[in-house]
Amino acid sequence: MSLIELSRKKSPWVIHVGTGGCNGCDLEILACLTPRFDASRFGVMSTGNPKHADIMLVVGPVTLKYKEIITNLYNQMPDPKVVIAVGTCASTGGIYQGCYGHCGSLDKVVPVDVYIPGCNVRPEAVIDGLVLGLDILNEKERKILEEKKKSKGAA
Amino acid sequence: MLKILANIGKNLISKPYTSNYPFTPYQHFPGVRADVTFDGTKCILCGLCQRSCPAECILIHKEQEQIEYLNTQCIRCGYCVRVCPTNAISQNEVYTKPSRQRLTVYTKVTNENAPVIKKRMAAEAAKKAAAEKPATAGTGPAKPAGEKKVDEKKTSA
Amino acid sequence: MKTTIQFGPQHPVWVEPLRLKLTMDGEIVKDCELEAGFCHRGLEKKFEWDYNKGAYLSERICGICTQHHSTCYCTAVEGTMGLEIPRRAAVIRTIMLELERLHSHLLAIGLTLESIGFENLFMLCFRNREIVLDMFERTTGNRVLHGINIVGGVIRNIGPEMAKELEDFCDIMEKRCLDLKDMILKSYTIRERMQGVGVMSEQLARDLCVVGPVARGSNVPYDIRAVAPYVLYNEIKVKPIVETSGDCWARSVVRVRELFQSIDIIRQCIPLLADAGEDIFAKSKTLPEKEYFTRVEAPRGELFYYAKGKKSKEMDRIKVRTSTYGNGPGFVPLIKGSHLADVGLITITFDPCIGCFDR
Amino acid sequence: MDVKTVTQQEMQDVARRLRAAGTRLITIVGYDSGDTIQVSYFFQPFPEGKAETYRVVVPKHGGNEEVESITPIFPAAYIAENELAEMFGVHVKGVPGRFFLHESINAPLRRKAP
Repeated sequence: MSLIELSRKKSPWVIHVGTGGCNGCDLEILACLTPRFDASRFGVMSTGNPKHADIMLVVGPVTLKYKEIITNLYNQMPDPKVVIAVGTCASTGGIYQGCYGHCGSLDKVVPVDVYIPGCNVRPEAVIDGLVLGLDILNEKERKILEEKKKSKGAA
Repeated sequence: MLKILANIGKNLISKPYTSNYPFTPYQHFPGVRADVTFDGTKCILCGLCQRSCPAECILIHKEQEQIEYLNTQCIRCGYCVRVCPTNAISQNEVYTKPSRQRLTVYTKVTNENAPVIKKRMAAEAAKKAAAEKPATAGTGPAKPAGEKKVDEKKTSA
Repeated sequence: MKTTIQFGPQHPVWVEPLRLKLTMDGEIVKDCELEAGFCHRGLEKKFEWDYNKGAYLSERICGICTQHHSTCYCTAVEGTMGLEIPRRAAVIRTIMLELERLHSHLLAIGLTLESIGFENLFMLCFRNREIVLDMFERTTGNRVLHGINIVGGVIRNIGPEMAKELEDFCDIMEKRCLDLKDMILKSYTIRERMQGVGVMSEQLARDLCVVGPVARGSNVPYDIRAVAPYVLYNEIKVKPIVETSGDCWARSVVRVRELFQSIDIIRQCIPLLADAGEDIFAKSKTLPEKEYFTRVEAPRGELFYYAKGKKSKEMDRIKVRTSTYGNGPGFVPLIKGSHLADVGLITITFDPCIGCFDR
Repeated sequence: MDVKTVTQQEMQDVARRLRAAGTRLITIVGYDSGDTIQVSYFFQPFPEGKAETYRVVVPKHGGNEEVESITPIFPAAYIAENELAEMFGVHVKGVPGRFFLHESINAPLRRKAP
């Protein structure tokens, strides 16, 4: 295990993106990072910069105006990256089904790895989702390393 | 200064405030709202929950005699529990675990008092009575009762 | 030399998306342009819907003031039907409203402190907030979106045991809030950072018709609980809390002082539960047909719902005017002429809720 | 809820009178009844008094309706008038008329004439 892989496993940095739901799940993510459900125990740190982030936590249905921005954020994140749809709205659209102002669930815009159902999600569920997201992150990392080895061997 | 010392002493003795969640079991208060479960032995397939659900997450298939519940789309409001005339819907207290796919739960309805099933059984009985000789084929649908199944939702909203 | 800075939509200060286009001259903001609509989902169209489902939809306009939204919606729809809710339901609604004000103000104070880099007190605010959320989980069944308000009353009762627990909760909360108040008001650092920043004069506050703690921080005693009393505020008299200086400090102090006001109101409500009758739900015999409007004092200010029925289960028109909608025009004149470092602080003391603003 | 129906010109005078008396503007509500667009103005006298409602009825002319702006009198009306313009597809004089909506959506709350 390389040093980078180890550090990534031990300390994933998350970026929190609110795309226009109610703020319920936003608050629960904040509650996750604060004393009661301290996610920093696993080295999770919230960052405002997508270029430093490994995991993207997305809240809310993707509104039409935000569609472009969230693809930009996704493209700015370095590989390997994991997208977690937090809450019902981000996963499927939830109660906002059929509103004209948004383009439905998150997976129509960017590929989603983990769905956390719940309206609003409990902080425990967010922690569970982060743990599941870490596994996926490691899988992706390994895949990238194998591909690199293969290309090196071919050369 | 003395106050600070007292505070430090108190904090040294007291337990940590942080809940140790993934290593200790999940704790909650009674009456917490989470996803719902359908009781196939009580449901009469009236379709009231489907019409009243704000998030359109319950689909009643009358022909297949089963209830499709889109767990990921449910908003846990509990309105279906209140409107159900036969108390066939109950609300769980433990949240749904995160998953890699969207969750859909199918419930098979086996209540013999449901009008649709009564009609079918009456029709079957009539068929049986009308044609005694040819053996009737099994008409039961493929999925057994209460089976949980994970699959991708096919149609988009 | 003039430069243009895009502040947002994804910015660490705000949880939610909002864009400010700042034209800078050195460190000073010369011009500011507000762009909203990143959260616009089109809920007013969606509200042309079954009025029972609308209560759940109105809750999901904003996750921080859910109870205020659904109370306001339910009162408006009850008005169109001419329905009066039972007294016990009114008491329960009032308790929930005040609990929600507590948690919203703690959140706002915490975020303000975080934006000036005071992480410790931010964590302490959130720690205190968790007690309120626990109380919510016990009484309503969910931490943030409560879902107990329906048209005609509430669906969960507060029994005598829960009332006793609420009393204990008030004692604990008051103690913790006193600690918090001491720490904030006596802190030299916080005062020096926030005093004199983003001053909104009384005249400007009156001109722009700002609402809530923003108006009360600028010496405008505008509080719907006192001006146009709703549910139980006819009996429980509320005196608006006013600060005179109108800067970021004044707005924060108003919020700190309102914590104690809320605790006091909850204390006054608990004895009313004992002799309030057993009914918590009144079934309506008519369908919504008239037009009606209600106002509620949400944690961020005045919240307005206009409802119009058409003698069927579907509503004809629901208009939502939220408190950030009223405070929105106030951003721009305050930001003009301030330093770039203060932009985040000024906007966060308005306690912006973009989910409300855009709907 | 009692509503006073006024013409557009009277509304300007009413707004000026209320502004001089220190009244607060709550909001502007639009409503499409099919063949007319009703614009209701809600005011709250301050520090005390009952809320007042004034209504202007604008007949529909296929998207060319014009509403007089009260933003010069009440600066607080800016967002509300923008919203009125973009939601109902009317022209409010002197406001840009696009604040919340994405470019691809036009006048979502406007109904078809019966």
